[in-house]
Amino acid sequence: MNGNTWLPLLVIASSLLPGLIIFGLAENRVRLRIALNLVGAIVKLVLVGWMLWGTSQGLHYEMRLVLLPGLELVLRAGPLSLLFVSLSAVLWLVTTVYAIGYLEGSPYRSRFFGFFSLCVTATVGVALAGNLITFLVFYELLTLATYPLVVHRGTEAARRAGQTYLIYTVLGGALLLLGTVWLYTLTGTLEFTPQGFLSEVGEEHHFALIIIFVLLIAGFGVKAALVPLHGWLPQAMVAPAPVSALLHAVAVVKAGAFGIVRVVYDVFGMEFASGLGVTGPLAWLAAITIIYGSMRALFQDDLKRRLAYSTVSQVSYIILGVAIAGPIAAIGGVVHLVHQGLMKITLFFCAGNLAETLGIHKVSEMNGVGRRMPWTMAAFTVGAFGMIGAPPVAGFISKWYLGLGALEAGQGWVIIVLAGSSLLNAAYFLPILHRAWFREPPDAWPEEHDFGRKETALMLLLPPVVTALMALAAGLLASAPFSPLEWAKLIAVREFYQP
Amino acid sequence: MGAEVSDIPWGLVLILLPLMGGMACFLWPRVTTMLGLVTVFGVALSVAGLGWQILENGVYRHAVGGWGAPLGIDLYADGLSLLMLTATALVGLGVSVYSAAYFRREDATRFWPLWLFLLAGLNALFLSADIFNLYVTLELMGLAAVALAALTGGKDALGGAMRYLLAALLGSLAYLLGVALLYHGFGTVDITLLGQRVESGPVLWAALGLMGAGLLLKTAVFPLHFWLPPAHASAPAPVSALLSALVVKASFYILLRLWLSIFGPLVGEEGVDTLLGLLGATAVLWGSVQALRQTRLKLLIAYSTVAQIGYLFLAFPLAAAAGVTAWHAVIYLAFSHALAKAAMFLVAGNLLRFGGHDRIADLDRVVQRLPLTTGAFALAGVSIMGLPPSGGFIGKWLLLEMALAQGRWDLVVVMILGGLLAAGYIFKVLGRAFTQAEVTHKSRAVPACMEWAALLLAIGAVLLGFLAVPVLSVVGIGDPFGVSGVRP
Amino acid sequence: MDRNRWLVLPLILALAVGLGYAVLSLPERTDGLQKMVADKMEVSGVSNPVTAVLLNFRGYDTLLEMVVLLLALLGVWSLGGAALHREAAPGPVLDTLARLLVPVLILVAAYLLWVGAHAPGGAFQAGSVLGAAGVLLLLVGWRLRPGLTAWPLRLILVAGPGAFVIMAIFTLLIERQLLEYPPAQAGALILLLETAATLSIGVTLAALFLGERPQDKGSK
Amino acid sequence: MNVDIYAMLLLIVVAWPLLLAIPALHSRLPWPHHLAIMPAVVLMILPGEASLELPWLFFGTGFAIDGDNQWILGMSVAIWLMAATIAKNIKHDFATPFFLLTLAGNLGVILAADLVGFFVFSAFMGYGFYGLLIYKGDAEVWRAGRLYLIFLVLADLALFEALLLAAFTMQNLRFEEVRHVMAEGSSSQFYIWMVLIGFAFKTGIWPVHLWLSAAFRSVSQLTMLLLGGVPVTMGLFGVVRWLPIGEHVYYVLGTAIQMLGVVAMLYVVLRLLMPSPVKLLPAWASTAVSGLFIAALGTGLSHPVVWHQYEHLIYPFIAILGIFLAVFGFAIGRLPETRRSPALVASRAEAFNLWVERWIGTVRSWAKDRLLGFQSHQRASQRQVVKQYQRILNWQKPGGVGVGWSTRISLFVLLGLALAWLAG
Amino acid sequence: MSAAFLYALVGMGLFSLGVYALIVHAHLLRKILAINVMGSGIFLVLVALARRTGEAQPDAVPHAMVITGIVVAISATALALTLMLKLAAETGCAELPDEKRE
Repeated sequence: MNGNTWLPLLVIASSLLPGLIIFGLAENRVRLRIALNLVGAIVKLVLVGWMLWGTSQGLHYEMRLVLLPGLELVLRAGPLSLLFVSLSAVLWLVTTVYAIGYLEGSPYRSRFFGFFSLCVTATVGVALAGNLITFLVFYELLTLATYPLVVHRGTEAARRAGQTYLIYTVLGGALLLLGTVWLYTLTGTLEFTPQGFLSEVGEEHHFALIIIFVLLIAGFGVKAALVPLHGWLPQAMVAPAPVSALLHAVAVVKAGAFGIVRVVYDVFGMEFASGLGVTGPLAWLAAITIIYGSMRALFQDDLKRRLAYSTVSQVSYIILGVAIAGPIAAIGGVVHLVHQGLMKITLFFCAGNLAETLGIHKVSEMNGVGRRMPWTMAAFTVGAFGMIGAPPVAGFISKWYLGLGALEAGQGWVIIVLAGSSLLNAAYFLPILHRAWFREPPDAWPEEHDFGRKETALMLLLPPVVTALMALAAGLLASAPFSPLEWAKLIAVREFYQP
Repeated sequence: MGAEVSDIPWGLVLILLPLMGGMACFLWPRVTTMLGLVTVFGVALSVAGLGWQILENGVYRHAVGGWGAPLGIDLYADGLSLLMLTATALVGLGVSVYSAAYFRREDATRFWPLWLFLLAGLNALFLSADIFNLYVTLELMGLAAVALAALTGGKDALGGAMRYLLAALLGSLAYLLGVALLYHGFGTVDITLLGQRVESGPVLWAALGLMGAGLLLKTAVFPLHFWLPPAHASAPAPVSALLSALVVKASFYILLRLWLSIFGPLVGEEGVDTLLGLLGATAVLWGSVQALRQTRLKLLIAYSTVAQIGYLFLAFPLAAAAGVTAWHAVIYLAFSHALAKAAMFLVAGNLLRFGGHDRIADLDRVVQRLPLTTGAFALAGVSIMGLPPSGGFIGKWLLLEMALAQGRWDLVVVMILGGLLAAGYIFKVLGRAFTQAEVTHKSRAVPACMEWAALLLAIGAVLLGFLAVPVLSVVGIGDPFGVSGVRP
Repeated sequence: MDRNRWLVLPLILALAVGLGYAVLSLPERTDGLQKMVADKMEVSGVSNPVTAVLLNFRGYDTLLEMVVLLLALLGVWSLGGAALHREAAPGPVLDTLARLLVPVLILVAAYLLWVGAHAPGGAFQAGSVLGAAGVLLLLVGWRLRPGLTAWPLRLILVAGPGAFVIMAIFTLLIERQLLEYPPAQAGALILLLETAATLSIGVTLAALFLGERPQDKGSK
Repeated sequence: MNVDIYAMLLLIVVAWPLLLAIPALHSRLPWPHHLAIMPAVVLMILPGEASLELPWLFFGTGFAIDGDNQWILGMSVAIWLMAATIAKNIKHDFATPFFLLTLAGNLGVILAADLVGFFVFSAFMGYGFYGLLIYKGDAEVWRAGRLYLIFLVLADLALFEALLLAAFTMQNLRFEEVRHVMAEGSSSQFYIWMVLIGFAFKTGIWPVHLWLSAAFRSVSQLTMLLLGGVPVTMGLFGVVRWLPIGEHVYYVLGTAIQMLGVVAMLYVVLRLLMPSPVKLLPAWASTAVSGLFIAALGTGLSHPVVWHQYEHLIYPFIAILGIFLAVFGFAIGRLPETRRSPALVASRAEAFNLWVERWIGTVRSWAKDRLLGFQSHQRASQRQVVKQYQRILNWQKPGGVGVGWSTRISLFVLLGLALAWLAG
Repeated sequence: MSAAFLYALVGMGLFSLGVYALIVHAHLLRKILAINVMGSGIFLVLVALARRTGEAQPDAVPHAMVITGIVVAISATALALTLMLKLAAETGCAELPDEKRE
């Protein structure tokens, strides 16, 4: 049954239009800008909710626009799309609130929020893309929309980081384009199909398909920060905290990981990809990234850089889950898409709060900060435990399914990787927690701002607490209906068991 | 009334109107801007009228003087011509609106007649079906362009214009000698008739050598691009826009027409088209690298033109097997490049006016104050880089698709590299937009219409990405690529 | 430079040889369009085939060509002229010569214009002679009266291409075909066009020689 | 209805202290520590068995109370009541949440009906206990805490592996079934090892008892009390619950474990022969007891029949052991400060810790050197390449100046010739 | 070989000579002259080959073309000369900037 054709487009427009209007706003129209942002975010949430409900009722939302004969822009709301769309919509709202609080009184806010909205638009577009070309379109838009956010501060370091970011992503985009076009010349279609659309391709092209796979993965791997394509991510930390949060939790990094999920499931198809023998190396690559990222995180004193390397490591959980080639691992990978988002955004919010309230940027400055900002650090603690994979936070659920999936697929080595990563995660998160809660606070913080009786501004405090609660809920209530886990199961069923 | 509107010979209006406008501007310099604007709007309307006629009745042909080829001259417009005319009209409109604010009184009286004659030359060129007549239009266009390029005066502009003039004359003389050979060899100068009569032989080869080299020189293909950057960089901004967007495309159009109707079907296997492809590939790489190395914005944009022209030639080696699609790609690239590049030069003009210089390293003080202008540059850049969903993307997608389907990895690599380098030089400029720096010097206000003209052109270049299906179906009217679409 | 010369020479020789080869490969005997021109001479309105081709069969080229000439002048003027002419007083010989020659030249031009209809000659030849007269006048220091430099001069300069364009529109309205003269009036119309063209060409050439734009009354 | 309320009580027992752990709540209540234990006390007092299924929690889990864990619950309630009384007297408000967290974890572990629940609440308990362990921090305590944390993480990892293995083998992770199914499973040996290692780390069984002895050396009365009563007993409890004892004969494995237990006890005896500080006595006691316990387990594994004879005694044994260790620890903790400094042991433990730290530091600096050195080398070579490239490019200067006009026209002619030649 | 071809060959020679001169001479006036020589060569080719009709009347169309060509050449030359003069006035040297280096 077909639902409203325009709904996917409306979901995209709900952030695009406010963004475009905001670009035109004068710097001092603060109220209007906030209103636009929030209305956009709430409308998007409502629309996504509508779409979720409709899809669960069996409605089918799809929109098509012909680009070239045989080449269409397609927006479609499937289970996988909805998972990512919901994540983006929810986190956008939260991040918007946070960003409003964070950027109060700083210059160039119109520009910031404009690109911010564009960034979300692109992410939602990536999520809803119904074929590879649409994905590519929004993926590139994402590159362009994020760049101004990375360099927003305008310092020399920001400019350099922006440059690095661009070099990586533009290169990745080029590889992606190449792979896409090549694929198109072989198949004549790019439509995402459960279990892939390549089974018709003849034997003689299999080598080409392997190269295409490598190209596509490399293209997406840049944003997903797969080693050795991760170099831009830690540098991009010069951006303001809401950007880092969005960059790492939802938009950029996830778009890359999501792309890999799409490639493996809906382009190649799990079965076909395993037949080609490409998932094994992918799993290894993901494993290396997981360990490497954690190792590097261990040695960072800068809090945000530590978190960034942690992202490098964690995002590859998703890829690992996808590459293990089994339904249960797939659940783990896909659900981690959401879980990691919730947990990492919490961590970045908290890092932003520390920087904004107390001027703390380094781990070594965090002594006793838990007593000064208990709520922030409580949220941080939840996030950190989630990253370690300790119950009951959401990360535990992901790790559980990944491990189980690895056992099921007969790839025991993955367990060792997971264990090693958890260990390393503990090694770089627990000392932070220890410092924050048990060390004596210093006499003076590096740069303290006064917020009266509260530990920090409410707009800054609420978002991390909310996301931390969500991360907790996603773990505790994993088996409740509409939980991320349940969606992930649905997706895995569609990929593995439907005829 | 409707019938009468459809009876108006819009194609002829397209030529006569700007001629009259130009002369009127010459006669009444006091109202020159208004006359110019009215004329350009009229031309745009006429293109719409012609387009409507072509859509309704198919190919447009007009035998001047009623004689008909080969004795007389035929005007001819198919989908290809229509597209080029549309590009001319759109860019012309944008540039005209911009120029109305850009030029002050004295300069305006010099600019407008020259520009209207240039417009007449362009329209006549795209409508012509006669190689000698094409020569005349080529000269009309060339002289107007040189005069426009020299408009700012000063050492750089004059030197650039001089170089441009010599190159243009050399090119058109070579072309004319080719025309002479073809006429004496086959007894006609009408393209269609020539296409039927020509046969392979020394005359054809020599003609191809002469006309090809001449037109390549005028199109500024590597290594014959040397005249372009100085001329385009030192001209006033709207003029640079016109030169880069339209004038260069006009000679390419002639080359394409000749190739499609006369030379393409007859030349030997994989010789000339390989050479052209090679030149194109080198141009893409060389132009992009040079653009990346420039320290001044206008030179950067000019070298980018060199690179983008290279893309147009990548289609030649692909066309033999891919046929119409290759030409579709080329046309699309040319169209979107026209819009995007015009926008870029207008942006450069805005920045120059605002900051008084176009040194890229010092642009940060300027760029932030002109968000619309910066936006225009970014959007145009999207198309130049070939990022989706712009017009440039469609063109590059088609080219890439064909190159991959034919296993032409060399071309694939060139295209990808070209795109990357393009991103490099675009962001070299855009990266300055976010550096925070104080405005330390006096700046001149930029009128809103100058900013919007640039922005609208850039938006047009991006929107083209969504219009591929209708545009390409229009291009196909009259089957312009039919003759040598597929080598027999 | 010298070194280059020897490198270039073989290249040019190759070019010349190639071009020569191409010329020699042309057919020994061909009619071109001559037969067709001859066939249509009666309806062309003139009896000189070159004039017929120029102003009737390929009149459109000529229209554009007049524009090119005007454009060149515009270009020269927009450059602001080089003003390198020295305003020295001409010697008495030149002065006298000019006084004698100019009327003769004008007469010759008129003749050439008239004879162009049936024998070699025509607007361009006449215009060139007229231009020569203008150059001569300029050399002896004659200048237009300031009152004439603005509108009247421009009008004459535009007369040639303007006449063509008006004729084009006129024929378009009458015959629905660009520059298709009604056969009966063709001769007269062509003569009219040629007269305007001659005038324009002559003045334009002289103006090109002068280089700079004559000072208008109004502007400085 | 009644049964339902009783079952709901199970949930409340666990959830109530968790809820109270929020500072904003417990800081406003009088006697928060005691209040938190109240539901558990009620559960103790009310007789009967009950179970509660919670399908939405994690992957579906549940709580249950039966004869087995009632013993343990009783012991824990007693210990925690004692601890609460102590805690009330010491004013360390930020220790309270940790107290409550640990309490909730402990109760959850006891009541959990399956492996997942056990694992989750043991994590609560473990990390919460870290806070209790070091809240009165000096450098020595922190070192102990760090060791504890490392062992805790390792333990959780091992248990997680075991858990995965169990989940992979069977659908339902209830204890009664785990025992049967895991015994049948092909990877039961691995599972048993993982469980043993996990709980050994958690409990501080020899030879991984380091954190325990370090912890006992230096902490407060409250911690001394809980150290005996909570981690050790819960570890032993867990081993019994998780291991498939008494189902199969694991002769080699069982014997090895037996030996391990014996060696542990011998080790304690040896240590006690040396001059040992009084403060460490509870640590040696618990090591010895756990050694004994391990030996018993080994016996159970190798001789299931013997196990079945004593099985019913195991929970009361743990309960009594817990009470004993708690009281012992508490008593020792009350001894005067002067009798606490065990010079010999302290120096040894310190030396070991220093050694560990130095080793980690060395690896770290080595890695840093290698990585950074490699990077800077790479950058230098990149610069070289760029320079060369620039040199190549310099044959044409920007702006088109550099190559003469003549060259270009020559190129033009050449191109024309090439076109003509190629066409021919 | 008829006279027509002889003249045409001369025309081609002139064209080549013009190209040569364009290459080797730096002075702009010479370059402009070279262009004119090239143009004359082309006109010669056009007119000469028009003689191949074998009748009294040569082909009229190339003649007309030549007239058009001449007018265009005049226009271009005029513009070029003015440009050259302006450039010379501006730089003091009637050569292209890059040419002076050689």
